[in-house]
This record gives sequence, C-alpha cells and structure tokens, in this order.
Amino acid sequence: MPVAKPEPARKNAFQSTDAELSRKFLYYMALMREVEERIERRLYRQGKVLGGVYVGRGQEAIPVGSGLAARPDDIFFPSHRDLALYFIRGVTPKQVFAQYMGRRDGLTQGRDGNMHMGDLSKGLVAIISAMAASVPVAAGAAMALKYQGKDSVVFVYFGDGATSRGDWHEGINLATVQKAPLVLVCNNNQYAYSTPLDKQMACANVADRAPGYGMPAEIVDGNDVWAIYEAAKRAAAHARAGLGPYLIECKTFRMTGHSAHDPADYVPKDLFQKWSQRCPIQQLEKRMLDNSWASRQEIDALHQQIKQEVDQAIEQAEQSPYPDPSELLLRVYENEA
Amino acid sequence: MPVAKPEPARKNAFQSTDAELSRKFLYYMALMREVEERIERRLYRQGKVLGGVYVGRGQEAIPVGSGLAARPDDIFFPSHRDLALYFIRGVTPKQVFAQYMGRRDGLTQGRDGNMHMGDLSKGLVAIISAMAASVPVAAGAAMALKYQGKDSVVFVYFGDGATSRGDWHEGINLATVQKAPLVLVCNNNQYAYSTPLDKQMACANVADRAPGYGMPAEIVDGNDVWAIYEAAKRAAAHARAGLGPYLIECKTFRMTGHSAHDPADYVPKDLFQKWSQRCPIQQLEKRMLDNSWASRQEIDALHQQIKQEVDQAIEQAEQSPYPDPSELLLRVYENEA
Amino acid sequence: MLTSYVEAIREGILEEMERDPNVFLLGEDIGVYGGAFKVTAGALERFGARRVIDTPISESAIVGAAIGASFMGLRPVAEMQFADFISCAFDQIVNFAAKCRYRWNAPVPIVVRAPCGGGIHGGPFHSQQNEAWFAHTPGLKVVLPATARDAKGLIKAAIRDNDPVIFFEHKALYRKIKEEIPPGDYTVPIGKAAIHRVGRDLTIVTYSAMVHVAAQVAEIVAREGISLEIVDLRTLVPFDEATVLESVRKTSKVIVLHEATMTGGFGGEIVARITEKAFEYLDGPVLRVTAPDTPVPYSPPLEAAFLPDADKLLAKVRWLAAY
Amino acid sequence: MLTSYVEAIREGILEEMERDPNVFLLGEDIGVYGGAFKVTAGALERFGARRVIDTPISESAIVGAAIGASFMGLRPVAEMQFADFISCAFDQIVNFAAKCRYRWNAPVPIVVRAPCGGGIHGGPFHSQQNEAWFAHTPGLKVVLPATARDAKGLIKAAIRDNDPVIFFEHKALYRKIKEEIPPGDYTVPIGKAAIHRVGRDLTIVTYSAMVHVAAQVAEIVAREGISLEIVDLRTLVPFDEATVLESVRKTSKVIVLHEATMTGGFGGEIVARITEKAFEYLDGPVLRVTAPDTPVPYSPPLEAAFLPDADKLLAKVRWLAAY
Ligand SMILES: Cc1ncc(C[n+]2csc(CCOP(=O)(O)OP(=O)(O)O)c2C)c(N)n1
Ligand SMILES: Cc1ncc(C[n+]2csc(CCOP(=O)(O)OP(=O)(O)O)c2C)c(N)n1
Ligand SMILES: [Mg+2]
Ligand SMILES: [Mg+2]
Repeated sequence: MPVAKPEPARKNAFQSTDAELSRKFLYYMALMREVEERIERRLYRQGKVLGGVYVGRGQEAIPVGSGLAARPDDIFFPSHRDLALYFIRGVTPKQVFAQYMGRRDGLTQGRDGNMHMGDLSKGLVAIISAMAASVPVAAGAAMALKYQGKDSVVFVYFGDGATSRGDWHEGINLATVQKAPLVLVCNNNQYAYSTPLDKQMACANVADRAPGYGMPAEIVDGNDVWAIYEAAKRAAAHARAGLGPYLIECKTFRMTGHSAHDPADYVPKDLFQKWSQRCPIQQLEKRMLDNSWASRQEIDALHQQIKQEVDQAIEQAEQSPYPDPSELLLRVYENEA
Repeated sequence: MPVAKPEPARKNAFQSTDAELSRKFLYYMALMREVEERIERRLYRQGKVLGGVYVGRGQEAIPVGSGLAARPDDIFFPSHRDLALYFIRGVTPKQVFAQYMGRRDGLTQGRDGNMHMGDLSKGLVAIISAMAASVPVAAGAAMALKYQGKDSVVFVYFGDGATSRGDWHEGINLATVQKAPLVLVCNNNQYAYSTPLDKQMACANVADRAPGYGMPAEIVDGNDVWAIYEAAKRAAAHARAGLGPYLIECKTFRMTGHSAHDPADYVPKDLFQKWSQRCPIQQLEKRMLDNSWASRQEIDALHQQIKQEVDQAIEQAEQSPYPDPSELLLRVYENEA
Repeated sequence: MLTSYVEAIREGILEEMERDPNVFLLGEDIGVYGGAFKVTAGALERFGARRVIDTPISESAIVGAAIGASFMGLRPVAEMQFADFISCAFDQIVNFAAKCRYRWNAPVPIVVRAPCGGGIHGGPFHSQQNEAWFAHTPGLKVVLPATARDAKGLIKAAIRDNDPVIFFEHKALYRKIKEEIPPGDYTVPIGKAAIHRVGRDLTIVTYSAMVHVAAQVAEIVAREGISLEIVDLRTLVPFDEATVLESVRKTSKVIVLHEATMTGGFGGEIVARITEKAFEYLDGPVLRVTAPDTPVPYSPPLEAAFLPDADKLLAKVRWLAAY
Repeated sequence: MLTSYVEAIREGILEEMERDPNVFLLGEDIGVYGGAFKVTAGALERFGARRVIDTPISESAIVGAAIGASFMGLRPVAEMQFADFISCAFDQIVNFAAKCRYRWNAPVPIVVRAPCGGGIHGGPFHSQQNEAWFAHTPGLKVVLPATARDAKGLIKAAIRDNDPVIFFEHKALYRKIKEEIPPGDYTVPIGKAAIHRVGRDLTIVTYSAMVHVAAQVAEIVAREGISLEIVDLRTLVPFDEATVLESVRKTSKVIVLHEATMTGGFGGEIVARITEKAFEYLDGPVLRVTAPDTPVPYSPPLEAAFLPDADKLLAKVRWLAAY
C-alpha cells in the first residue's frame, strides 16, 4: 500500500543533486496544493471541515524552499499558509485531514482546528491565531538553542500583515539584541485579509525594516522555489554562524480568498490573472523540463501518485473517530491524563 | 508678587528674535532643572514626595527646544523626563510640586503621582506608566486633527528604551500609513533604567528605524536646544503639510539615576564626567554670552528669579491640602462628581 | 419586518454616524470588506474612508488611536475582529482607557466592539467569552446584548456614553436572532438589566447568548409547573444589582448562567452580591451553570460538551426547584 | 536567623538555578541592577549573562521568549518589573502559554514573576493586584505567597512545575515580613491552602498581604472572645476548595478578604464555591472585604482609604460574629 513517497522526506536534502532536489520541491508543493484543494474546495463545501480554512495556494514555494533548506534538527514555527512544512517533517496528509475535520487523529486530537497544530518531537510549533505572536516565541526558542550550545536554527513564518503587530517588533528586536539563530520568513502576498499592503505599512518592502534591527534581509521571488531555497540556505548559515537573525521577504500573491468563505471581491481581477501566470508549481515544472531533470511523464506520474495518496488519506481521516466528550476536561494541566 | 516671568510663555515664539528666544529657552530649561532638583534632592529625601521620581537632568533642551517650536494649538504627549512642556503650556511650579506631593492642587488632585499628569485644555496628555503606550494614542490624536481638518500637529515623546515596546511600533506604523501629523521626539539618553542601548536594540540609532515606516528622521544633538528647536520646526512643518510623521532622535545623557532611589552605579563614572561638560544649560548660556544675547548679570538674575519662584511655589504647594478620603470613589465614571 | 442581531447593530452604528459627525469607525477589514462578520457593511460606501478606517493588524494601536481621537473630541468605534484578539490591546484598554477620567479628568468616550462566543466551531481563538477581565477593571463599562432590540439600543447608548464601553456581540446570534424592533432612533440604557421573562419559582441570572438557552429551558419546565424568571443583565458594569436582588427576593432560588468558563467568571460576582445582600431570602444554594475550565475546543462533540446548553441547565433547574 | 520575603524568593531562585542548569532568568534590569526590587541581586555574578538575561522593555517578548525557550527544554523565570506591566504581555500569557498543553500537548513550564500590590505609594500603575484576570484563564496556575516560608517553597515549586505559573510577589511584604524559614531545599505544594491560624467562630479566606491584616484582626477580636480561623489560599488556581469548605463547615461564618478591587475579583469565586457547596452550613451571609472599584490612587490619604485594612475588616468581623 503506497502511502506517500517517503524518500523525499527522509533523504538529506544537502546531498541531493539538483534533479533530486527539484523533484522533492515538486512533490511537496504539489502535495500541499492537492491537500489544500481538497480541504478548501471539497471538504469545506461539503461541511466536513468546519471553522476557518486558510490555504497557501500560489505560495507553496515558500514553505517548501525554506523547509528543505533547513536541517532536520532546525525548528519550524509555521504560519497559516505553510502546510508543506508539516509534510517535510513527516506529518501525514491523513493527520492533516483529520485535524481539519476535528478528529482524534489530528495533531490536536480535535482540540484545535486547521493549521493550529504542532508536534515538538518533529520540531513543529503550533501557531496561535494572534498574528505574529509566534515571533517572540520563536526568538525564545532560538535563544534556547544558543543557550544549549546547539547549532540548530529556528525558522519563523509570517505574512506581510503580521508585521504590523507589536509582537513582531518586540520579538525581532529581542532576537537581534541576543543574536539568536532565527530565520525570519515573510510571505508578502500583498494582502492581509482584505487589506492591501499600502494600508498596512508605509514602506515599500518588509525588508526595509531590517536595518532598524541591525540585521540583513533579502527580497526574493516568492514563487521561485529555488530562489527561496538558496536564500534560506544563506539565512540559515548566517544564523548558524552566530551572526543573529536574517530576514527573507518572499514576494508572492495569495491565489484565493483570505479564507474559504471569502470570495476576495476586493482583489482586482487582473491581479489574479497576472499571478496565475507565475504559478510556482508550473514554473518549477518548466525548469525541470528545460533542464531535463524530469520528463513530462514523470511529473504527471508524480501528480497522479499524490492524488491517490490524498484520496486514501481522506478516506482514512474520515474513519478517524471524533474525540469523545469525556475527553473535554483532560490535559488542561499536567497529570490530568 | 512676581510669580514666574509670564511673558516667555505667552509671547509667540514664532515672532521672537534670537535673543528673545534664547532667553525663553534658558528660562524654561533652568526652571525645569530647579524644580526637579528640589523634587529629587530635597522633597524626596525629606519624605515629602513619595513614590517614583524621574527627572530630566541634562535633557532639558529636548522638551524646551521642541516645546517652543510647537504652536499653542499643537498637542503634547510628554514622557517622564519632559517637565518643561508643562511650564511652556502654563502649568505652574506650584501645581507640579502639589502633584508630586499628592495634594489637591496637583493636576491629578492626588490621584496619580509625579509626571503622570495632563490637562486637555492645555493640550497636555498624561502618560501612563507603560512605556510607549502614548505612541498609538498620540497617533490617534493626530488622526483626529486631520479628520477635523485642523493643521495642528501632535508631539509625542519617548526614550530609547521605549522604542522596544510593541506599542511604539504599532503606533508609528498606523500613523505613517494614515499620514497623521505626528512629530516623534526620542530622547536617546543611552540607558533605559540600568540597561544600556546595546542591550536594548541592535541598530546604532533609533533613527535607523524610520525607513521601515517610510518616514524621515534626523539625529540631533540632544543637548543643543537650538538644534532641537530647528529640527522640531522642520518636523512640525513636514507634519503640518500633510506629509505624515517625522522622527527626531536627540542624542543625550541621563545625568542622574533612573529614579531618585537609583545611584546608577552601573553607569561608568567617566560618562557622567564627559557629559557634564556638555550641560545643555551651560552650553546655551555660553552661546548667549558669545552672541551678546544676554549678559552674565542678566543670566544670574534669571536664575535668581527662578529660585525665588520655586521657593514660593513649594511653600504654596505645601499648603495645598491632601485630598479627602471621601473623594476616593468619585469620578470613576461620568456623573460621579 | 424582522431585524437580525447583526442588522440591528449595523443600523445603530450607521444611525449614530448620521447623527453625529464625530463618530467614526476603525478596525481591520471593516471598510472595503465590511468587517469579518459584515457588521459595518455599507459604512464605507456611505461615509467614506475618512470615517471608516481600515487599519493595519494592530489591536493595541487601534484602541490606542481610538483613545487619542476621543481626547480630540471624536467618538471612535473600534472593532476587534474577534473578541479573542482583544488580549492584544489589553494594556491600552485596562490601563489607558479605563483610568484617564479617574486620574486626570479626561473622559475616554470610545466603544470597543468585540464579537465573542462559541458555537461556530471557531476553536480556542475564535470563541472566547472574556468579559470578566474587563468587568474587573474599574473605569470600563461592559455591555453584552442578547436580543436585536437591545443590540441596537445598546450600541447607540454605548456610542453616546462618555466612558469607555466594551461591547461584546455574540457571533452565534448575529444571524440567528431575528425580531421586530422599534423603528428609528432609540437607546437602551447602559446599566439596566431586563426581565426577559417573568416567573415565580426560580430566577436565572444570565446575559448574552445564554439568555436564549434560559428561555428554552423556561418553556420546558413551564410544562412541569416550574415558573422561571429570567434576568438578562445586558450590562455587567454598571451592575444592576437592584433588579437582580428584587427577582431573588421574589423567587428565593437562583441559578447564574454564563457561557464563559467558571472559575473567576462573572458568575462568582453575581453569586457574591446575592449571597451578601439577599442571604435571608435564599431557599437553596445559588448555583452556577457555565462552561468548564478549559480552552474552547474546536471539534463539534467537544465544543458541544463545553458550551452550556438547555440540558445542562435543565438538570440544575429541576434539582434546585425540588430543593 | 530571620529571612525576609524578598530574600526567601531570591534564595529559592538561586537554589533552583544551582540545582537545574536549565533554569534561567530573563527580564528588565534583573542582571546588572539585580531587579527593581533586587529580587535577583547576585544572580548575574553567580551564574553569568548566559543565565541572567537583561532584556529590552518588551514584556510581550519576555513572556513569548520564555514560552519558546521552555519548548526547547529550558525552565525560564521571567520577571515583570511590576505586575501592572503584565497587561503588556497579556496575549502571550492567556492565549499562548495557557493553551498549548490543552491544544497540542506542549507543556509550557515557565514562571512569570510579578511584584504586585499597594501600600508603597506607587499610584495607579505600580500597585495593581490583578490576579483575577489570570485565575479566569484555564491553563494558568496562580500563586500568591503571604509568608517568607511559603514564598521560598512556592517559587521553587513554581520553577519545577510543568505548567505556566503566574507568581505574584507582594511588594509591601518584600522587606516587611521576616521569619525563620526551614534551611535549604524545600517546596510548598502549589494548590494547597494553609490554615494560617486555627479558629472556631468565623473564617477569613484570604491570600497575599491581606493574610497579615487578617492576623492582626484575629489578635484583636480574640480579646473580645471571637476566634478567627484564617485560611491563606496561597494559590488561587488550582483552588483548594476542600480546605476552604472544611473551615466553613466548622465555623459557619465566612469573610473573604482581598486587596484587589471588588467587582469581578477572585472573592466572588470563593463566595460562589462556598455558597454552592456549603450552603446548609452557613449561619450568615458571606461577606467580602476588598478594595473599592477604583484605580489605585497615589496620595497617601486616598491610598489608605482604598486599601483594605484591619479597621475595615474588624467592622465586618464584629458584625458577622454577632449575626
Ligand atoms: C492579532 C490578530 N488580529 C486579527 C486577526 C485576524 N486575521 C487572521 S489572518 C489576518 C490577515 C493576515 O495577513 P498576513 O499577515 O498578511 O497573512 P496572510 O493571511 O496574507 O498570509 C487577519 C487580520 C488575527 N489572526 N490576529
Ligand atoms: C511597559 C513598561 N515596562 C517597564 C517599565 C519600567 N520602566 C520605567 S522607565 C523604564 C526605562 C525607560 O527607558 P527609556 O525609554 O530609555 O526612558 P528614559 O527613562 O531613559 O528616559 C522602565 C524599564 C515601564 N514603565 N513600562
Ligand atoms: Mg498577507
Ligand atoms: Mg533612555
């Protein structure tokens, strides 16, 4: 029974050839796309997923490029459009579907929904809803790694809108003063819910804020997984070398509403048009073909495989039971089972 | 009975000659110095002032230079080392002493202490203790002035340490997005309580943060009242013209402990030494003498006059009654007397 | 014509904007989008971007700016996208807004609107009912309407009030509650409870969405011969002690019902007032029916187990009635 | 040798740092300066800047960083310079720290120390007693020692606890309370109240500095033949209901005493628990003695009028004893 293709996750990305790496990129990006398609356009509409649904359609290159640039002992603080990070760390599509459907096999066993999930044993820290609240927490995790003399680094993810929060500022400021090994990955998709960038900040780029924290920053094409991968490598090397935080701003676009119930009427149609030309998955595929890293057949087979994998995962997730009401009171504190 | 010299406060600074203006500078700076000397080194030690005492010794040029650059219809949000702003707006030394001593004639009638005082009718907004909490509030006041079509501007004051707070970031970001008429005056005295600048921020200057908000900033000698005055004029003109916030970073030094109970042992002695050479009052006096804007005798007479004024104010303040316990429950809400 | 709870609030806000040019709105996605729950839909079109301000994601700055604008004579109505995010503005609310009048006689006439409550599968961060924090902060008024009529009257009263008002709108009521409301301009006084249902045997003191749970139970037990009186507090601060005590003196049995978690919830305050001031009238222990002391869980069976409902209340009503 | 409350806390912290290399401190001015109240004096000298971190003025980041470090296996002890500033870290505490274990099984073993309380002429922003906010947030433990002995034992227990603990140290006790404490290592269990004084006629349920006010009054009324029992809660959450109820069942009369303002204070919760679970034992109304619903005023006569004290308690004790 072929669940997923486990190799890409396991094999050390650092030793891959370009062709191998590009296949990993494609696998995780396509898997994220497919899983989120099902959640947003099927399960949610079927009423099987309740509550908020936020997806990263069009932004898959960001978690994938950065996530594969990280070492297995690095720590991830994903935001709400970074699903691929979970797959990279070995969380299964079944667990993700179960999480969204509020089932026992979800990472939170039904206690929280959607992307609000984590697993410390896999180096995945769950967000809370409050935008940018993860940033000081990630700063503290990075300080701890330094305290422990480890050379792992922390990757923390956030959107353009989250940069307006006080926590974003406080967390980065503390991390830079402490020279904590922190890689800051901004997905600048130009909107925060319905609010466009120019109502969110008066500077042109999130990266313009880096000098105010004495840290380097670079702006990358957020739809180019290779560019993100390379930038994340540089950022991680910087942080690992004890030089402190490093910001990567990925310019991209949210190819969907803010959440599943949002038709995004406020986004000029031509923007969707324009950015659909720059789909990170299609761009990667083109590059793979151009470089003969994979054939069309191989790519199609990969997509096929993913579809099957996802079909199966949904089936399994739907068999996962709901939590029992008797669990409600457990585990608010230690020793409450 | 000559209480204060009222002219400097009343006369429009905009029409003054340099000599006149320099005398106003000196008057307010020396008055602030004298009042705070009495509070910190006498009344506090005599147990007549209880609670926290924070003074602006060595930093008087900042509130005076900026305060006199403002128009009477501009709004001030002083921080805790900006006493002169109150005098510029017509609050009397007696009221200030009464405030510190918890008497009825203090601006808060004993309900709050020290610099936690305001008077909306004079365009003075009281701080709360939480550093930088005033910044978003000042942003809102500035937004309101724009809303009302007024061309007044808001001056908000804060220290270097306060810039680490989330509120500082959120307030400035909102103000810049909204192009609100806000002048940001930073007293960078290189310490926040016992914490030196390099433990507070990883950039060299507070001004380095301005590009991250798309606003102009300038760094001025915080002990040069004329330089601050000029910078504040530029800043106010910018804000008044509808161009949005403008940051002035005044480099200075706190010539005292953080508060009256703090001997500041953590400050290298030579720093006090070095900065005492740069006393803003002495520097101003030298310039006045060099330019023949005033004679030594005139200057001495001014100091003399201030001492008397202050003696008298203390006497009067000590006669101010304490609030009556029966007032405790009043005015938590409207219509509670 | 029936008006929903959300329409009632919208009407109230728009009427106040019409009436008073100093009233303006600020918050995240309230303009172009009309708000996450469409409470302010149409406001931008009608009043323009000057009076309907889409802000950055900065709850603390939103409340702070509201305070500052109120000092200049404006009457800001700030929206928190969810009540859960009000924690991000906590210092501005409890330390700045709440204390200015007391400290230096500076009124802070702002309204902070906060869509609260569970029942929409929002999980731990989109379902909170955190009014108790604010009810414990002198200087704030705390309002939680349960009906469309009250929602309109109270939002208008809140906007006209000269003190900071935290206005909790229950998300599950937005489109569920529909009723006839008086046409045009009216206010409902802040600080006055309502007798939602007159009864004889037992008083339920409650507020917000739980009023409807109490009403459900009242119908059921009426058939069993138990007559419930329902006191809808409507505002926690100022607390309408007189109305509560009057009902208690009449029925001699009380259950306090709220959706917030139990420990430290406002229910304790209500019980304490009753126990101190109507002790001799009590014919039985004062009970509380509340959510348990956990975060709000997401999964439907857990959320259902978490939320107080008719069954849970019913059991206590029957027990106490028989006491 | 007598140990003061502040020394007891310091000893507890330093011993834990000695015992466990994962324990570290972070906060404003806690290193070079030793903390605004010198609680951590000597820590930097002994353990170095790696384990004693002077932070920027960033309460939210201080708590956030503590949470993050705790995920990595460290045991952070964060200091708020004053409990009043904990509002600036509110979201991190109530939404991040409090809910991780419940949501995704991630323990958050942090301690947030908060010097609280009035009586030092600190005014509205240096005197707050705001424990009730946290007691209403499931997932947090809330500790408020009243004695030096408990302060040391509880700070050590807090540091070893695997849940987030908000540790309120009363500023007025730091140097006022001095007592013999057990030498060396000991802990006091979180969640256990203490019978501070055994009595017969009337129970005072209290905590933090007010324990000493109760003790004062107990001495006075003892001469009048009234025997007070004092329950020092020590921790509000977990709440030691059993000890409180046992005392109430014995004395049948209760006054709840706390320094926090009345409405929405934790006193209501205590009254509600008693009223629900020991109703039949009560020989009189359960009273509360608390600060009134105002900000904490600065001026000495106002502050004195604000703070609960022996006189205010005495009046209620006599009244209830005679009931
Ligand atoms: C503190 C806070 N306020 C409001 C929200 C509601 N909210 C959820 S996502 C979002 C927009 C986030 O924008 P951005 O950070 O750019 O991320 P994106 O969704 O575009 O990836 C908002 C306003 C929130 N989650 N947290
Ligand atoms: C939010 C908050 N945290 C801590 C404090 C305690 N505190 C008062 S002043 C101060 C230092 C302020 O430094 P800075 O902003 O540089 O101003 P300065 O005193 O140097 O003028 C601190 C830590 C506070 N007032 N507010
Ligand atoms: Mg975005
Ligand atoms: Mg400073």
